[in-house]
Amino acid sequence: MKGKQLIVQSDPWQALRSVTDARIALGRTGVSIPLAESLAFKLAHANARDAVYNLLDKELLIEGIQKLQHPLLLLFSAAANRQQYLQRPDYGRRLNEDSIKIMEQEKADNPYDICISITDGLSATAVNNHAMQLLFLLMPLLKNAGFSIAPVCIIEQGRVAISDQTGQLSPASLSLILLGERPGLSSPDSLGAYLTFNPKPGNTDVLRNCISNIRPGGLSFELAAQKIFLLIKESLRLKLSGIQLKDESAPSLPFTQTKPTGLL
Amino acid sequence: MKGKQLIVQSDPWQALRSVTDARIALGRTGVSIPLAESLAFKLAHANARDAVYNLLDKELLIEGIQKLQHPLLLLFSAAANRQQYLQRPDYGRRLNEDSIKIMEQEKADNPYDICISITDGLSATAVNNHAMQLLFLLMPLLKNAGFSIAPVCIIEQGRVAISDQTGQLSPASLSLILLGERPGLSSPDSLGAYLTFNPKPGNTDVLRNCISNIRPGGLSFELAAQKIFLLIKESLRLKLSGIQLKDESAPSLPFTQTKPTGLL
Amino acid sequence: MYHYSIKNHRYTFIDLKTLLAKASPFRSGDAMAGLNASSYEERVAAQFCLADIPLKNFLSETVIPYETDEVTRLIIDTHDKVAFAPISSFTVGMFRDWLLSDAADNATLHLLFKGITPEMAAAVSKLMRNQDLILVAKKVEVITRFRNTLGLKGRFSSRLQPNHPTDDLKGIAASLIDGLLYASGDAVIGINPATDNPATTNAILQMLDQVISGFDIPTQSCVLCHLTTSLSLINQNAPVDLIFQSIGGTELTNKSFGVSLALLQEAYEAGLSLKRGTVGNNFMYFETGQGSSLSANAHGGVDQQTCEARAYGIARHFNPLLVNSVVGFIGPEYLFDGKQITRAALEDHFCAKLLGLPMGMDICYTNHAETDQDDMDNLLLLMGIAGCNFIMGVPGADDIMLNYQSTSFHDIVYLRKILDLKPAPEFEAWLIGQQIIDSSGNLLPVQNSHPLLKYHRS
Amino acid sequence: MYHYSIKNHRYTFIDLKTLLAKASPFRSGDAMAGLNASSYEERVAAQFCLADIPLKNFLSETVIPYETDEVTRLIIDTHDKVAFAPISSFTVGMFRDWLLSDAADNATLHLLFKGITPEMAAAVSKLMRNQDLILVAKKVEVITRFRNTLGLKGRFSSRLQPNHPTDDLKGIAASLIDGLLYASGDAVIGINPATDNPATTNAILQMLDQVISGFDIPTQSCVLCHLTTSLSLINQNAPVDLIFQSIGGTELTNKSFGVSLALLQEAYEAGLSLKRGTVGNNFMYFETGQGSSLSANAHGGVDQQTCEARAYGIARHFNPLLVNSVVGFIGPEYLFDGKQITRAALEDHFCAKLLGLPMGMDICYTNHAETDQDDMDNLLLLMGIAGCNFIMGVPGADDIMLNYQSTSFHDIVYLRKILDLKPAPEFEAWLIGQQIIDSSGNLLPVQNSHPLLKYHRS
Ligand code: B12
Ligand code: B12
Repeated sequence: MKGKQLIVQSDPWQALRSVTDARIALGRTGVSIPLAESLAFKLAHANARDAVYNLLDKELLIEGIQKLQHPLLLLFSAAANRQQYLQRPDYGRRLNEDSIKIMEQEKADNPYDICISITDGLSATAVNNHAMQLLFLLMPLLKNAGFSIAPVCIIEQGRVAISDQTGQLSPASLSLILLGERPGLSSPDSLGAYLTFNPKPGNTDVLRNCISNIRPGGLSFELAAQKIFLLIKESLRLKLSGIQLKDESAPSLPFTQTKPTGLL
Repeated sequence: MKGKQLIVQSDPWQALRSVTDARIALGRTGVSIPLAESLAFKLAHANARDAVYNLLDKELLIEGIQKLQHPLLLLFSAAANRQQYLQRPDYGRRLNEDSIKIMEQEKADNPYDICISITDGLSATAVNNHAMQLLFLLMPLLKNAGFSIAPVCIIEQGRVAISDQTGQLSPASLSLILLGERPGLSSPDSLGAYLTFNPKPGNTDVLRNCISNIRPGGLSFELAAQKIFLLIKESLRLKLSGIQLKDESAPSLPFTQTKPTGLL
Repeated sequence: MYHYSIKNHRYTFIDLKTLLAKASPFRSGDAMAGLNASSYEERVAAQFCLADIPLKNFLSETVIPYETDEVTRLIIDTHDKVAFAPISSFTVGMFRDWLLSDAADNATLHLLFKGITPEMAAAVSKLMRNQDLILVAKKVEVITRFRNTLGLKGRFSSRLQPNHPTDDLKGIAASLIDGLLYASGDAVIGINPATDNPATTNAILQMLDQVISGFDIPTQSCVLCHLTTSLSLINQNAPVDLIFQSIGGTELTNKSFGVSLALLQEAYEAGLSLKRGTVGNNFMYFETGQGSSLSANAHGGVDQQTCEARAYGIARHFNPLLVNSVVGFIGPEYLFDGKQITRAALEDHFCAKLLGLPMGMDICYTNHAETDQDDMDNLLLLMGIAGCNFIMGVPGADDIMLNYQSTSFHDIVYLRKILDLKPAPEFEAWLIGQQIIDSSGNLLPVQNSHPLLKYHRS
Repeated sequence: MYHYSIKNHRYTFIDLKTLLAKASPFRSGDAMAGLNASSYEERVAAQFCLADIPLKNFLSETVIPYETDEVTRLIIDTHDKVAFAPISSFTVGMFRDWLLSDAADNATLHLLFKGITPEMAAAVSKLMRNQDLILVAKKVEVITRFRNTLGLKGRFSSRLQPNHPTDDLKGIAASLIDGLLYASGDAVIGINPATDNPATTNAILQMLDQVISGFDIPTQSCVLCHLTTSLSLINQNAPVDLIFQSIGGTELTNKSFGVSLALLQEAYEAGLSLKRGTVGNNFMYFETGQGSSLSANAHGGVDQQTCEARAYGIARHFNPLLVNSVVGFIGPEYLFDGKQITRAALEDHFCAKLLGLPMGMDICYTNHAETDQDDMDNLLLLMGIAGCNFIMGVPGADDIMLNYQSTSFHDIVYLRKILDLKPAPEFEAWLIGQQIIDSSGNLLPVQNSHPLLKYHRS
């Protein structure tokens, strides 16, 4: 699209683009977004829609967890396929019959401290790209702190609340789930982590804590692992999670380092 | 909906409703159609949408044509089901393989004058309710005039242009098809008749004539039969149909009798 | 041969018409014809690719051969190079950006009309979101005149459509009066006859003429019979105001409709001699609609929206008073649901305005389509804001002869009220004089003694 | 037990909540909950039936028991009998007709607000087509004030939403400046924090406070953290302008969100003491959205639109500055496609206005929904005409933290231009003073030396 500079009025704050992935300084023609930006947006939309339908790379996860020398279980939610998953979140919140049987067979006599689940959620890409990187950092922290960890549950077509069931069936005092957040235009691969103390079906979100936007352009793996670790420690100590458990870690320095000095 | 008269401003020309089924003199509230009328419209829409999915009553048609002591063929278009019929008009315009075979087996050595087809079109209800009534009037007219008539083709999931194929395969000099017009809110059962001289696949609508709105609230069966008969006679005489064949019958008196005298 | 690569995938489009088709938003007709992009990404690739095509390429690469199609010949032969000059160096993408810029105002666009071909308009529309289509169309004011002035900014007109399944004159008159008392009918009082019987058509024309002259209504009538029927009626001195015809974007489509450019020209010339207009002499009325070419198997591999734009290329040649697309009328085979109908309506209106046409819209749907009154309500507002010249007025939105739902008289009053639009000025004055509306445009309560009501009773 | 017969079929609805659910236009959430009508005809039967129910029945037959739900108790206990008197003899159907009549003007409706319960509003909305929802909502002018005046007729405001995935202050500031230079931000500068870390929230609040006071912007800030976080920050004397919370229409929904009426009241009282507003003291900001109750399995058999209206019943108790539904945000499980999102947005806006709320709309969608920018363009115009108080302003419509698409700064400028709407008056004056817009509202070219740009660089 050569020559567009003649028509499009560009914004003199292009430099600000370096501090955010947000679509700023787009310029305009009349009051409208210039075509180049408008088409870029559409392409991102096409790609984000595809991301919703990507599949979990189970081999990769299995390999990774084996590297961590940790046992694992392969499970399915009650959602038979992607189409149903999207339309029936209630199915994504519980295991299917076979998976319940598997978990019941593997049920431990003494409760673990922590049950970790991994599921595709709305972006298998996020899980494929980031879940193991996070786990490589988090697992050692948890193990060094002496927490006992149930076999990792790898679940297809799961939602956050399925961790209530995996946590209860392990059984474990606390359930952590890593899953793909809904894909965004600029971030089709954002990972979310949710933790619940005393997991059991019927819990609502008020009893959970959430760490979101885990990905290279968002919360770094190091910081995410730190945050999750601290929250888990606090949760197990206070024997609660959710609204009463605040993330009181210092405002994570790496962010505020970049604050616009003129502004503060 | 009692008490609505307090709110709704009614139109003082209710009497005009006697001369048309059109939704006139609805009154208004502000600038809007009163609720009673608005809901009546929705109900009609619900019913019209159902009409699209009604099925052809083949028994009824077979019985009727047997009463006329005329042979018939039972055929299918290439549209496998209603869903496909709606989305692929091209399939509805040709017979399926089996039907072609049937027609080829029955093919006459000498061409008939006329091939008559009946198909559901967009309203099987129209065909179920009216096709035989029309045929009971039309057939005798045609036979008395000495025209030879091919076995009647009863076709499921057909469009107008399928009559090119039935006409050619009979073979016949002229093809007439009766089918359900798209269902309207006030007339879910309107029958249409289309005739084509020298029928053959590839003909377009310019080569056809159409008599539409055949139903009790529209063109009466008597007049429709008359009109079709006259057009067929002219078509076979002039050896053409379509744009060059005009319906030059006098402006059908039963309509103009009711003309508003004050106006003319 | 055109290419565009996204990441590692190189998309290829064998020619311009394929590129245009693949750059089109999804619609069922193109899918039936096998012309649509096979993925969302391919569609966007086609749009990126199309954005870089110079506009002047459209003058050398025709979508349907010049040799075999008279519509193509009309488009190419009447293309105005001088008008085209200011945009001759633009690509399609630049054209889109320019149309949205403040430089592209009404006056500038008027000078450009004849330099834009239908295919250029179709191409640029494919790069636009709905918002863009509305914004640009709204800039263009296309004014036409016969017995009143249509298309002025701040005005919004309607075709009164009092159809009846047996062409019963009393039935037609009842709907006509209903419509007039609801302030409809400034674009035209236009009736689709149920039969193609010329005598019936004549009888309707006579009645309309008497109402219009009897009540001195500054509007025009039309019976939407086939052009050939109108021609023969003109020869019989029937009171023909407007000459109607459905047209499509290819020679073959028109052939399936029983018309040709020569026949249209003949009708146009016959109309010229009538001089029945009072404030102007635009007297042709055309209807179009996406899907008609495909339905007649006459699309030649061109997507339905581009075919549609080509029909406008014909229309503008005959200085029409009115043009409208019957957007949801042809059926779900071509436009499946409310979303497709809405998009098509905005495209059609935009392309027609960009080519300089007095564009209206039959905002409508059939009962086999996946849509309802709510979708039409939305589209109604969009068209009103986009500056559409007119829509249909059908009693209660239910056409009891054509068997589909269009817009009601109430819809028109609603739209005028909510967007503060007025009828055509001459018609507005007449409505005020008849005490149908007040000077602010509000409907007045109608007395039982209103002359229009007395007339019908007599 | 309610009945309605169509032809030979007698439809039965066991109670009011079932009747309401079956009278609802189709949407995926109600279908998932098994509450929807099983055929189009049954839906229309339910609407006919609902039309004849007296409004006063809603005061005796609650959809969720008074005994077990504090929201029901709030609704019933705060119902104003005097305000209700003028419509106390109406059925739902008569109410619909009356709302559309000229008698129901802005002043009359204001007197009525407290006499209308959320369920009455939901019920009447189910009898309305989109056109009706727009027409009635447009009549109502709900004005609120903090540091500027929001909701005036002819005005249209926006929440500037400069989210960042790591709450990076420099990143937030970049989007903030982008938005201000595109004339956004009069409703609020509202940031969703990525983390629930109170210290981070505080840091953002400090920055926003400095920008607002540094540039003397007549607007307010908000960090959309959980209410309990806001409360603790108020105790730490953080510069909290508005107090935000997501709410739902049942006690259990709110419980799942970690709030209750008592907690909301506590926050409201804490806010009252702050007195940071200059021209008024509406300081609560609520977000809602159809589907949240069902998602939390807290709907109690009530359809999602009625649940939503009940959330407004809570909101109006706290004199909010801003309320908006996040209509397409919760996902296709609840609103499947553009059609459902559009209808829900119009319903939500209508019901909220009918209950007297300063309603805005997050016109938005997620990437797993069947919709796109074109649908949002349409909805944008509809909301603008309906008189929606504000929408979101997100850079390029792409929220890089919440991962969904909302409206862009450009969209807001477009809407103001095409519908001739202005920002809130105090903010408009500021924009003119900053040479961001001229006195007609047109964007001015921004100089590289603009103070806002200099500030970010420093
Ligand atoms: C849909 C429709 C159209 C569509 C057809 C495209 C499509 N893909 O469906 C469009 C908009 C293109 C159209 C155009 C015209 N139509 Co038309 N159309 C109809 C309508 C509303 C419904 C038809 C229907 O339900 N068919 C049943 C289905 C199941 O069959 P189908 O195979 O899918 O449909 C075919 C026929 O309907 C045919 N067709 C459509 N219109 C006409 C008109 C004539 C004269 C012929 C021979 C065939 C024909 O086209 C379709 C595709 O082949 C009827 C009204 C009614 N109540 O029936 C008017 C109607 C049939 N059309 C009519 C007219 C006059 C026309 C035009 C001649 C108008 C003009 N002046 O140009 C044109 C040209 C038609 C042609 N020669 O091709 C008249 C016919 C009057 C008469 N007795 O002769 C009718 C009755 C409406 C009216 N009173 O105005 N039409
Ligand atoms: C969708 C969504 C919602 C929806 C959830 C309903 C639904 N059916 O999906 C609604 C609008 C109701 C919502 C509400 C809130 N949300 Co929310 N939400 C999101 C969002 C955009 C996507 C979540 C996702 O993709 N999940 C993955 C899918 C596959 O899992 P799922 O099982 O289908 O979804 C469940 C979880 O997402 C959960 N959930 C949603 N939000 C929150 C917030 C918290 C704190 C918890 C524990 C759980 C939770 O609800 C869903 C149903 O159980 C994220 C942003 C992001 N980038 O992830 C923010 C996000 C998770 N929400 C957030 C917040 C703050 C809230 C609120 C607390 C806001 C408020 N002040 O009231 C409320 C209340 C949440 C609660 N306790 O129930 C924050 C969490 C910050 C943090 N680190 O704690 C996030 C990161 C966005 C943000 N920064 O504002 N939210």
